[in-house]
Amino acid sequence: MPDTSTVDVHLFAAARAAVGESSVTAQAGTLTAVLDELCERFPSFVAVRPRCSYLLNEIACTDAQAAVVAGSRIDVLPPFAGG
Amino acid sequence: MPDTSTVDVHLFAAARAAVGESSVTAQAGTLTAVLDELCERFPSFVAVRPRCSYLLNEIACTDAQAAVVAGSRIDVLPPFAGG
Amino acid sequence: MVLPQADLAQYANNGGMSAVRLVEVVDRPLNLEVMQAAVRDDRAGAVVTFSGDVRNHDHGKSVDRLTYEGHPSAGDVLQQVAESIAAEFDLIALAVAHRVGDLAVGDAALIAIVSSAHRDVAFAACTALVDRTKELLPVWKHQVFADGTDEWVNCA
Amino acid sequence: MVLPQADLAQYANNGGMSAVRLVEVVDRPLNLEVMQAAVRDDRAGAVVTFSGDVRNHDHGKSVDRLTYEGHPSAGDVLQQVAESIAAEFDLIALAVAHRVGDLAVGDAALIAIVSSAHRDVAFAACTALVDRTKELLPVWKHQVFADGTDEWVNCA
Repeated sequence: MPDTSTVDVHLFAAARAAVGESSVTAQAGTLTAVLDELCERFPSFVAVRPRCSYLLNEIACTDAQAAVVAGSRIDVLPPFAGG
Repeated sequence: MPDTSTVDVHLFAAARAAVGESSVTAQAGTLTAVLDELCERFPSFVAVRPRCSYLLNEIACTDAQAAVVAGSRIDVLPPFAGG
Repeated sequence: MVLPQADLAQYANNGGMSAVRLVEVVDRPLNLEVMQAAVRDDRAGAVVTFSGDVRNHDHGKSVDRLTYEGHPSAGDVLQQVAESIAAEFDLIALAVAHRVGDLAVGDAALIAIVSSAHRDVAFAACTALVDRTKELLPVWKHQVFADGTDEWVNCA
Repeated sequence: MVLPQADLAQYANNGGMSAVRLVEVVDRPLNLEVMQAAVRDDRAGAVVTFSGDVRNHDHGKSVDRLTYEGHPSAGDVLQQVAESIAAEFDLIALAVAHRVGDLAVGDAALIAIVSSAHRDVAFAACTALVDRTKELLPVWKHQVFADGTDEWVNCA
């Protein structure tokens, strides 16, 4: 059974490089609380965090206070650089 | 021996179609006199004449009174339509 | 993924038949000939093709190789971008592809092709297609330089 | 021929090494692959290609076939046009070709390719190359329509 108090955080590109993992679990809460937890656990993420955009359950989320309930998925997207 | 009192007129595209020949000879004189002669001999050229530009011995000539001496070459160029 | 929906909404302006012929985000070499064949149409008078290739230099440093990483939604986003361009411009056909994975210098990373009856529309649409793809496609570029250093582009 | 010298003088603005790789006015099918290969360069990040193809319609009428006729100076003029674009824009490579003779619907009449380190330059240069070629190249188009009528384009 999945842990019902946590969320899945998926990290890409420079964010994955900073954290050292492509996904981690964190405590449910608000978006900003989840990101604060990542910064505490992975100091290299501090520099990358302000450059990223975020998906909450596959939908763009720009509200730092958005509720991230248990079982949610967060995608951490550094600035795009295609083409 | 070439006729020493005439010029060669080379006709392209719609100008050639109007005259029915790709080159004709005309009397030396001025550019406008040469074109007047063509209009007289080839009435279909009257409609095409004002749309054309002209080369006199391979150099663009916009002066209707330019002298076209015997042995000269005139190119009659309808509006370009490349591409 | 619905990330770019809000961004894209401003562009859509008609409900005509879509000109979109081919859209892909793939982990293999892009095939220009196949894409140009996909847009062939006897109604088209002007075909404009953009190829974004891996350069051997960036910020004055020599590039050795690079890797593009795509978000799982990249294919869906590129489809949305393509449809938005097709809705905005009077096109006959459109094809767009982005490569991910490891690329070498000279390899094409992005190919965008549009055709129209007229060249001004084709140039404008191809420019917009490339600009919008670069703005919205969730893809990242990791460059390795000849001196051994590396960077995530736009994130240094 | 020196017809366009006066027109071209306004465009030339530097004496750098020319990016011009291939210029031709030919009475045979244009080969896009050969031209794209001619501009290949590891310094190029952006390649923009324009193909002007014979449409199956014009002024609402169905086009059956057409013929392009070139003045003997057309090759020299196209070379001058190419050099003027190469002098004006920061290009890596340029190739341009115009076909003359009999063409069928779908055949390419004009192919113009430029490459640059950056896409904005490549798009602007390719647009200018096509515009200037259409303005200055002494080439004429004779269209035959499905209804049996015909016209010299721009001279009706």
